[in-house]
Amino acid sequence: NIFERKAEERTPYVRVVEVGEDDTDPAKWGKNWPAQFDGYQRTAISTRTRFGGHGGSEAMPEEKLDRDPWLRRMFLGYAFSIDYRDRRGHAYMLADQEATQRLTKPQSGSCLHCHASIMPLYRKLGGGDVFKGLDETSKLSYQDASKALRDAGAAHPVSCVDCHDPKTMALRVTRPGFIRGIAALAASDAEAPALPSVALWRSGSRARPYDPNTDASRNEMRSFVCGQCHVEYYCGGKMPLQFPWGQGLRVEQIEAFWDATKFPDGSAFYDYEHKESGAHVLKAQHPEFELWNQGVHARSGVSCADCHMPYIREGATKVSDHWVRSPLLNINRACQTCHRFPEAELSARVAVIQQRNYDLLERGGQALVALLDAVNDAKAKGATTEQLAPALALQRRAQWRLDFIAAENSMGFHAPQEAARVLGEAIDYARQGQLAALAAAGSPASAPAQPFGDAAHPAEPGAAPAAPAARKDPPAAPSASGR
Amino acid sequence: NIFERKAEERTPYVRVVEVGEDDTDPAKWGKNWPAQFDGYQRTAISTRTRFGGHGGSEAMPEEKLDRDPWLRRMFLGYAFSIDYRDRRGHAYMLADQEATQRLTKPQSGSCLHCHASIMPLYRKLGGGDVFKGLDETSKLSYQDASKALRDAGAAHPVSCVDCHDPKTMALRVTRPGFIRGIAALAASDAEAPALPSVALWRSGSRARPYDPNTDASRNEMRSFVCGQCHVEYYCGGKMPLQFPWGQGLRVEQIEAFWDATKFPDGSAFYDYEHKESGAHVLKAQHPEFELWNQGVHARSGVSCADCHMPYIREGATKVSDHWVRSPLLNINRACQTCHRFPEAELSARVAVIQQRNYDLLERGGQALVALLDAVNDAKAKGATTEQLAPALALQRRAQWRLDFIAAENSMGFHAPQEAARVLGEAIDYARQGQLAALAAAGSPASAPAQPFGDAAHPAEPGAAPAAPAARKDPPAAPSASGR
Amino acid sequence: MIDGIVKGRWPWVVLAAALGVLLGVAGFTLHYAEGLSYFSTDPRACANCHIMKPQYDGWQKASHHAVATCADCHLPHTFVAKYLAKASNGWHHSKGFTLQDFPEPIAIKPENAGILQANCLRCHDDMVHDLVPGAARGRDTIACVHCHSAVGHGDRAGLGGPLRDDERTKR
Ligand code: HEC
Ligand code: HEC
Ligand code: HEC
Ligand code: HEC
Ligand code: HEC
Ligand code: HEC
Ligand code: HEC
Ligand code: HEC
Ligand code: HEC
Ligand code: HEC
Ligand code: HEC
Ligand code: HEC
Ligand code: HEC
Ligand code: HEC
Ligand SMILES: [Ca+2]
Ligand SMILES: [Ca+2]
Repeated sequence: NIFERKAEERTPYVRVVEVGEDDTDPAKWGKNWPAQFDGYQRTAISTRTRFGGHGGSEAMPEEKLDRDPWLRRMFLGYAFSIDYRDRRGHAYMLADQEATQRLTKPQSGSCLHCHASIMPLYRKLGGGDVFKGLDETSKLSYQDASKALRDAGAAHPVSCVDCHDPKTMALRVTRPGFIRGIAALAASDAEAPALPSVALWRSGSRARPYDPNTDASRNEMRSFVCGQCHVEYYCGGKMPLQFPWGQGLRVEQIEAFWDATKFPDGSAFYDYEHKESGAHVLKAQHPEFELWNQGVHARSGVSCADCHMPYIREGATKVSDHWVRSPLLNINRACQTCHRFPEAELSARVAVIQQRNYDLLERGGQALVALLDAVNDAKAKGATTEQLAPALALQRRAQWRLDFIAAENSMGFHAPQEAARVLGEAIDYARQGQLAALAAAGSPASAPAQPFGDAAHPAEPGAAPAAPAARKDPPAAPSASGR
Repeated sequence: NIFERKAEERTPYVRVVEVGEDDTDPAKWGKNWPAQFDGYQRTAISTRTRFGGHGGSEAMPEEKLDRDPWLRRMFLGYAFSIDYRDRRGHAYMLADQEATQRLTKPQSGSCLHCHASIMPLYRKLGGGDVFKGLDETSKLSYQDASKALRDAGAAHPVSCVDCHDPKTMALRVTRPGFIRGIAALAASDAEAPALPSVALWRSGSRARPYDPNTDASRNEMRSFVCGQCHVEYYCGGKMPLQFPWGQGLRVEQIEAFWDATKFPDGSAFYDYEHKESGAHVLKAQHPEFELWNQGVHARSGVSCADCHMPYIREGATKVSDHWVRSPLLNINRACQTCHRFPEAELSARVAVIQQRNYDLLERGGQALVALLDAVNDAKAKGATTEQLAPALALQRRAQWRLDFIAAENSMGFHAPQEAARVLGEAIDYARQGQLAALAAAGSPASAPAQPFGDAAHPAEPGAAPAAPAARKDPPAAPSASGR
Repeated sequence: MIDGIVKGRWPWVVLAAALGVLLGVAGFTLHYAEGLSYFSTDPRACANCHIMKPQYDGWQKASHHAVATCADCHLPHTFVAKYLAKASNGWHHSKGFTLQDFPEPIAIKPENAGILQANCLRCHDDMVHDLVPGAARGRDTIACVHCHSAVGHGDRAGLGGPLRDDERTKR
């Protein structure tokens, strides 16, 4: 009856130890919540699926660069061309970061935002202000930051305290990068159909910035805790860590954000200069949160945790499976409660979606390689930088879209049609770039002054149906008139 | 009021007149089943949605060619370039066919297969054998066939008898084109995940061909009756009407079928010679049934009738809405019975899907126009037919894919990711063709001897996940190993 | 929400119930359509309304039909609240049934979703008591039906309703 329930809510768990904000060691929390800790530890078990988990040896995940050689070519001039592997379980996030050869190039301390349980260090460096703390780490080299982390106490991968309030165990986000990014998104007028609390906040006074920890619904928090890390970012040394959401979460909105970004010294933002072509290009990193937002699952309120941390029966009770992993290892729990189809049918659906996405991705890879060859060819023929400018601009767009889907880790599943649309654009820009390079090399082709799709089709899928450019007076809404 | 409603529950429908195989006049059936007849008659009401229904004047549907000028360019040399409009309700199918300017070019009697209630004529011409009857009509001109139809009795659009067995009212398919086509599909080894009865038949002795009227489930029949007409076809005068399903239902499988088809005179099959480029190209017509088969709705057993003929509650009984129309005019019945989301949310989902598809389609249109320009340019520069051969081969592939999605009437909704994949390929082939034309014009570019995507990626999404070409020893199935 | 029914909605519900009795037509309907069978928990009582038939049919095929009846899931189980909810639903049902003015497919109303959630918990508290505070009840709850919407009726059963007026008048 109600009175019991009220009581229950006050004391949900019997705790054998108290845990606090500085307890980054999951083992201590595990004394109170052994089931979740047990699952958490399992993230050290190596698993694999066709596109997910990690292949390779037990020692190190498979090298993505060997699997898809065009990736290495795309990344030439950037650390990712040295070492870029499959991800694996949360337990490895710190170790794998320390081990990557990318560290042979200077990396900033910002990396730790997503690879360690780092909040105590942020508080320390920021004198209590975690935002200041984050900005401080960006000034440190990765090595110094990681040393500072160890000096401040033991270094752990993502831990309980990063997602849970130690007092109530309620979900919360701790990462300053996410809190800044999502607030900027809310402040913009970009559509966010999958985030009801943003619409709610916008309809209010907007007196104070959107704050996920107070404004978001619990269901949204079940995705936001993941959005602290599974997102596109900049974390080089030139400025503090940034989540580029100020104009929206779609690929072209993020591109527009980066295109408008300036470095502190006033120069135009870019991630690296492509070693062969000299183009100033962007690098996309694991935009799971951004792509998920474009899919029908997100619109339906299906959260990351629903699929990656489904409830699991523990004797008489059930708990969230903290063995965060590919849902394909867990279809009965991750999918079948909502989809009443046989396990084989559900995995076949994923296989079809991922195969289509993989085929388009490879097609895009070929197109990009053709573009790079054409540029080299044009240079050999003595094309000038001005002549090559259109080709290089197109390379930047093509690569951005291609990398966005290649770096995203669901092989298109999180939003199948959107991922295919992005790849379709990538292919078009790559081929247009190839044509532009030929033009520069002195072929009869005249490079499209303004590549198609610029202003012509800003493509606002999220927005209300606007009239298709070409169609005359379309009806505002479905209507039926007597004849 | 309640008394009536209570009564309704007990009384099933009683026949006031007998109906038989030769009763093509729906009015007569309407005496027995007034509710369905009432709905059927409403298909004469003009409706419109953003992409569906028909725009234009009340008199005639909008001219698609004016809306998307690149369509006219694509069809140059074919009747479709003269007149190609939006579809509208079933009531108009015969009238619109008689009215189309396409008839100024010679058309075959095969057209009537899908535009009139024609079975009695087939029986007459075939001496009882409807297959023979169909083949006979293909030898007649459209005008003669339509005259024969009128002589044989009144001419009606699709009517009750075309989908219903007059004795039992059970669904049945009558069209020889469909019966041949689906049997050929079953006889092939192409995947058909949305058609369980085909898998069942294949597992049997295969002694007799697959017969939809005996082998298909009732649920499949709810789509097959539509598949009699909403499909890709050939119905010119050189050979009888054909549904090209002998190698499968996916766009590249149908392409392979046409590529392997020979005309009776032994020459290679094509629909028309493109007036500008001279390429021998294919024409895709309304492949609703084929695209639907690639979507998750089909896999989930959601039939055409579920969305286009949803049940209406008539007091205590329910009837299938025979006002066959866009489900967007009908979301509460067509969608909400399965999707527990507000009407506004569901139409927003469709709007997003259709907008993405429309944007990619326009992008493809631009790419095709660029290809055609490049070919003209190369010809002006005196490129030979041999030199242009690769470019024209690529035009055929690009146009086929572009037209497949342009002619399909759901603006991508029936299978959003698949439609986007097809458009992505169309764009790639169009741009590759543009490059090949430049090469022919004597540019430094060397045209890809064998365009990417040929053998490299036969793309069998429907099939069981094969290892991605590039990836080394992928696990047969998801696996988890202790560390 | 269940607290709501007990405290917050007291006056409203009583009024509704009173009206229901006063309004001849509604009172008559309630009687004729076995609305009084509200005070029984026999599922067939609910199915007395053809409008409930899809749900009744669905329930018979769904996982719970051996273990739970309509009332077990849709009516509150504290004595007072139970009969008040019956009065309120009775009012809605007979009004809706008589005037045919309800939106279709029928969708559960928030207050009834609250009752439903409470009933899931009534039987399954052990199963879910470990969930974080607010996980199962309170303002920020995640409804059990977010994942288990099929337990009561299998796949959604409702019908889309009759032709709208704007559809009928067309010719
Ligand atoms: C509807 C279910 C669903 C939702 C919701 C979902 N995912 Fe996924 N996710 C998948 C599937 C299926 C895969 C593909 C797994 C594979 O290929 O083995 C995947 C893959 C991934 C991967 C790669 C996993 C691996 O084993 O390599 C990551 C990381 C990921 N998702 C993160 C997220 C994040 C973060 C969110 C929320 C923003 C999210 N997912 C939402 C189903 C989901
Ligand atoms: C603090 C940062 C952080 C947070 C928070 C986080 N992740 Fe991760 N996640 C990572 C990193 C880093 C990796 C890669 C680890 C490696 O490869 O060494 C990873 C890996 C994964 C993988 C791949 C596992 C595998 O076996 O291949 C999945 C799936 C995943 N995360 C999902 C999630 C979900 C779902 C959430 C939220 C419930 C989440 N992550 C929260 C940083 C984070
Ligand atoms: C915004 C969060 C975030 C930041 C900042 C971040 N990472 Fe990661 N990192 C992730 C996530 C999530 C994954 C797992 C998904 C994946 O592998 O794509 C990951 C995976 C990795 C991996 C394993 C897979 C691979 O790429 O080989 C390495 C190594 C890695 N990160 C290194 C770094 C380094 C070095 C930096 C700093 C330059 C950094 N990370 C900054 C979130 C982040
Ligand atoms: C990457 C984020 C993340 C990390 C790290 C994490 N959790 Fe959770 N935890 C979740 C999510 C998401 C839920 C579901 C909460 C909800 O539904 O409101 C959850 C739920 C819980 C619950 C509530 C009961 C249940 O199982 O649903 C407990 C207790 C819990 N976690 C303990 C822990 C402990 C102990 C650790 C460290 C060993 C930990 N969590 C680490 C994300 C995380
Ligand atoms: C909490 C509920 C829930 C879970 C868990 C869930 N789904 Fe879904 N799924 C949905 C909803 C809702 C839709 C949107 C269509 C609809 O309304 O039914 C959907 C749509 C889909 C679609 C079609 C849309 C698309 O993106 O192609 C596929 C395929 C799919 N889900 C597969 C999966 C798989 C595989 C998993 C597990 C990894 C999964 N789903 C987990 C609720 C869920
Ligand atoms: C899951 C629901 C669903 C299923 C199943 C479905 N359709 Fe559709 N169909 C739609 C929607 C939504 C549209 C877009 C209507 C619009 O744009 O107004 C559409 C559009 C169409 C159109 C154009 C309608 C118009 O008003 O112009 C035709 C023709 C069509 N479908 C035929 C079919 C056929 C034949 C099948 C089965 C092989 C089928 N559909 C299966 C939902 C469905
Ligand atoms: C005998 C051939 C035939 C059959 C069978 C058939 N259709 Fe059609 N359908 C047509 C033709 C022809 C048109 C276009 C009529 C016109 O534009 O004059 C059409 C038009 C439509 C439209 C567009 C209506 C509008 O208002 O724009 C829809 C939707 C549609 N059909 C769906 C279906 C469905 C669903 C089925 C099966 C239940 C079906 N059709 C069966 C031939 C057929
Ligand atoms: C296999 C079935 C089939 C055959 C054969 C067929 N049609 Fe159609 N036709 C349809 C369907 C279905 C539609 C409605 C969908 C659409 O408009 O794309 C349609 C629409 C039309 C329309 C109205 C829309 C438009 O294209 O302007 C005309 C006119 C038409 N057909 C003429 C013809 C002629 C002439 C022939 C013979 C050369 C023919 N049809 C053969 C099925 C068929
Ligand atoms: C294009 C195909 C098509 C045409 C033409 C057609 N019907 Fe139907 N009819 C259907 C489908 C599909 C159903 C649903 C049958 C099922 O679910 O088994 C149906 C169902 C029925 C039913 C069963 C009760 C119900 O409503 O579900 C009756 C009676 C009926 N139709 C009468 C008619 C009459 C009378 C006509 C002519 C005025 C007609 N039909 C024309 C496709 C058609
Ligand atoms: C008879 C049931 C049924 C009907 C009717 C139905 N759907 Fe679905 N829908 C499904 C199923 C099943 C899925 C696959 C995902 C899942 O399992 O929930 C799905 C998936 C979807 C998806 C995601 C997959 C995709 O293709 O993008 C959308 C969007 C969708 N439906 C919209 C609609 C709309 C709009 C209508 C009405 C025009 C409709 N549905 C009618 C059952 C139905
Ligand atoms: C095991 C619990 C359970 C039982 C027993 C049960 N229901 Fe339900 N009922 C549900 C759930 C769950 C829903 C869906 C609620 C939602 O969609 O949020 C529902 C929804 C409904 C709805 C709203 C319409 C709809 O389809 O969503 C009606 C009406 C309904 N039930 C009537 C009944 C009737 C009548 C009975 C007895 C024959 C019954 N229920 C038995 C759990 C149950
Ligand atoms: C007098 C006829 C009738 C009877 C008897 C009946 N219902 Fe209903 N029911 C309706 C109507 C009409 C609606 C739609 C009312 C509305 O949406 O306003 C409805 C709606 C519902 C809903 C969902 C709508 C809501 O208000 O949340 C539930 C749940 C429900 N009924 C359960 C039951 C149960 C349980 C019983 C038996 C104890 C029952 N019904 C008996 C006619 C009836
Ligand atoms: C009258 C008591 C009762 C009510 C009310 C009830 N259940 Fe159950 N439920 C049971 C019993 C008994 C079982 C069988 C348990 C077993 O076999 O271990 C069960 C089984 C289940 C199962 C597992 C079998 C399945 O269907 O997947 C789920 C999930 C479940 N219930 C969820 C719910 C939800 C959600 C609600 C509310 C919408 C609910 N239950 C309402 C008694 C109830
Ligand atoms: C986010 C999705 C989700 C939500 C929300 C959810 N469940 Fe579950 N539930 C599951 C999954 C997944 C399982 C299967 C666990 C397993 O098989 O190990 C499950 C299992 C169960 C079972 C046991 C089933 C069995 O096999 O015996 C019951 C009972 C149950 N849930 C009831 C509830 C109740 C009551 C609520 C609301 C408080 C609820 N669930 C909310 C996903 C969910
Ligand atoms: Ca980046
Ligand atoms: Ca054709």
